Amino acid sequence: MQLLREAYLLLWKDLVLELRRRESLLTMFFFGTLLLFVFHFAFDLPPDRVADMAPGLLWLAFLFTGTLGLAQLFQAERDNQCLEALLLSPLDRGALFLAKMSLNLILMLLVEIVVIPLFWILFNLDSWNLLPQILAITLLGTLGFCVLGTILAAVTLRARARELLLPLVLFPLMIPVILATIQCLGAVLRAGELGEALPWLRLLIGFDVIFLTVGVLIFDWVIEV
Amino acid sequence: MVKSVEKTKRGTGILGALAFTAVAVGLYWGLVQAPPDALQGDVQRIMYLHLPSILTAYLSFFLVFIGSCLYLWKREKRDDNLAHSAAELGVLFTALTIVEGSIWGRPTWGVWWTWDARLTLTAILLLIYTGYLMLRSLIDDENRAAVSAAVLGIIGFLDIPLIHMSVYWWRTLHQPPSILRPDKLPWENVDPAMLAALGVNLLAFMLLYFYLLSLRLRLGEVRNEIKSLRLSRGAY
Amino acid sequence: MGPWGFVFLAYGIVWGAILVYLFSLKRRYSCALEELAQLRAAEESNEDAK
Amino acid sequence: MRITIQRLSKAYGLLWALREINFALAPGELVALLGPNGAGKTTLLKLIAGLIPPTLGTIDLNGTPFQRANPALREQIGFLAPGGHIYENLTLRENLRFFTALYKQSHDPAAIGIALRNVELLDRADDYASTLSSGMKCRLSIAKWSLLQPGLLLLDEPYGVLDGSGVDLLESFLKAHCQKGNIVIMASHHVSRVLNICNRAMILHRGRLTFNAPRREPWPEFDKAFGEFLPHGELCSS
Repeated sequence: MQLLREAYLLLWKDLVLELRRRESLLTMFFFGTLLLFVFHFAFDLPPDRVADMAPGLLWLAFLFTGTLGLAQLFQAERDNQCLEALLLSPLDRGALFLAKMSLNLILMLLVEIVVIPLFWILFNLDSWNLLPQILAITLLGTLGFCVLGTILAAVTLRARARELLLPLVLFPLMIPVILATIQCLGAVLRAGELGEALPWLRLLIGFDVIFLTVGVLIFDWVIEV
Repeated sequence: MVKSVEKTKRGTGILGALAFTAVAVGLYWGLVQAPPDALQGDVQRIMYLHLPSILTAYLSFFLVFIGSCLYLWKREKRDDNLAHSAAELGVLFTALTIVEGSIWGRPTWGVWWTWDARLTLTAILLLIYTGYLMLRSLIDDENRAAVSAAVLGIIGFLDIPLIHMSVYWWRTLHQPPSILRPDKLPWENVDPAMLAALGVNLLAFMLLYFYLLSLRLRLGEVRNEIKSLRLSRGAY
Repeated sequence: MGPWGFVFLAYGIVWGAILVYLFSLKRRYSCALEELAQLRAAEESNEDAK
Repeated sequence: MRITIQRLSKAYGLLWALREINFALAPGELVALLGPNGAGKTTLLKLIAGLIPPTLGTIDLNGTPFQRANPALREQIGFLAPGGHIYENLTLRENLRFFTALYKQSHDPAAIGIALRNVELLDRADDYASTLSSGMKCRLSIAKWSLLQPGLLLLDEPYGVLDGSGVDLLESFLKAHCQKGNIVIMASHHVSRVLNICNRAMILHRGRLTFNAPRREPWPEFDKAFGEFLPHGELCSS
């Protein structure tokens, strides 16, 4: 309980800061939208194939915007050595992990809630009734991304060239999430239901649970000064 | 202390001699003694390298995991040295596995590269542990580098089963698994001479692996010792 | 290239790479040992001076 | 609060920043930590605060070995870095509320108001911290630690940014803090100032503790030790 209270406190602080600085959310949002246009120019999607390619394209957009968010994640703590102030305090490091993870999750979800419908509009898809399921799957995938991404953002925090290093170590480890989410989304878009993609959903949930636990347990070492 | 150094040195020497004998025997068995495969012909002999090298790579990554856990727990430089050394060897053997797979694939499938589950998986492992080595080299503070790398070593290893599962499912959705099927164990319906060749080569790789590992560990130890000597002389 | 060509290519690359790695290890090791010996010698001469 | 430090050493890469520091402090001591630039003052403070791990040696707080993993001990240590450790885009009040909550103290709005009034910042309470000058930020930090009341307070050169009344504020806070049995260690270059309020002085020189004694008046030993690294005598104890 203490853990959650501390995490809530930190998250409140981060959200207030984000509302005032508007650094991450706006850039992430515009980048995500921009990517949709770039994809359109790059692939020149024929209308009948859009539905097949939608999961991959959407996830590519989310991966990039999410990485953008992760690179900014600890920025508020780097200014003025606030990370030091947090580490000095009796705060449980697991709470710091939960707070930062939730922050990136919230930012990414806000972007996704706009970008997914935008994708449907821009590429003339009419399967609007599937959006709730698609958002639910995206939520699970995004959770997996944020969980592992937050751990690795903290691991690379003190490395040189960390903005470049982060995707380098993150993306290979992310492959289960990428594959599972794309397969689930594809199944929903094709058949309107998960059907045989159910094991993928289980894998995704398993990934989320495993690394959420690992993150809370291991973050004390990760963030150590 | 000098005596124990001498002893480990002699131990490594014996291990090296054993390894190279085993490698020579393995070469003979693999290239001469074992019969060509009924389906694939002589190209199948690459398998005598392929399987042992991927197994040693997996062993490496397991050792990285063990070393990382021990380091986070006890903070002994020795454990970090183990993780670092094993990662380096693991990357080498993974890279070799990919090269062998590719060379084997060319006559078998007609292409150098295909998105076969095993090849893809090996490539991902290579990416993960190259990232591990890069992370180490990009952090200046030695303790930080060791801690960060240890965390990555643990996470990477925990992720391997998940990656394995996902890549395997992903491929089996699109095409039936190629030659190596998981439901058919490798030792069923196989010529005993081929099995023996595989066994000898596996032994040779293990011996060679531990020989290289002990050399690499000693290198790390000497480097640590140099650092501590420099420190004890210190500027002030 | 016949099947044996591929086999020898694979064996050549693998054992070549392992040998190269082995020699580079040995070289790095002997360099490190040399440095260590130099340091130790410097240490001793320092102590003698004291 | 008692603190015992034994054989504390820290190396950065191949250079020793601190070597074999030993000392013990009793409740109520206000220590002036002196030394030229690069002597290792900040390193020593950060080691005690647990912000960097020592290469060798131990720190005991109240008889318990200090481990960063122990939140109950972390709670006892404050570190005042002038200008730092403040969220620029939170208001002063929000900053204080956040940190008191972080230290699991009930954030009584009245107490926060009083703390702000004590450092003469009450009228700026709802401005963003980014609008403060560095001296005011230092005052805000003083307010923060006066609320949190750590058993051991470390300060890293607080005088540089404070004006006359700020210095008075700081000094009366530190004196009061020590009288409650807490320990204060303050690193500074303003020798005459810190010597006025401290009751013990330490001199770090090239990573070693070259002088450590309770204050006396007059103090020839100190002048001698201090003169060793300041041959020109621009600053002296009197």
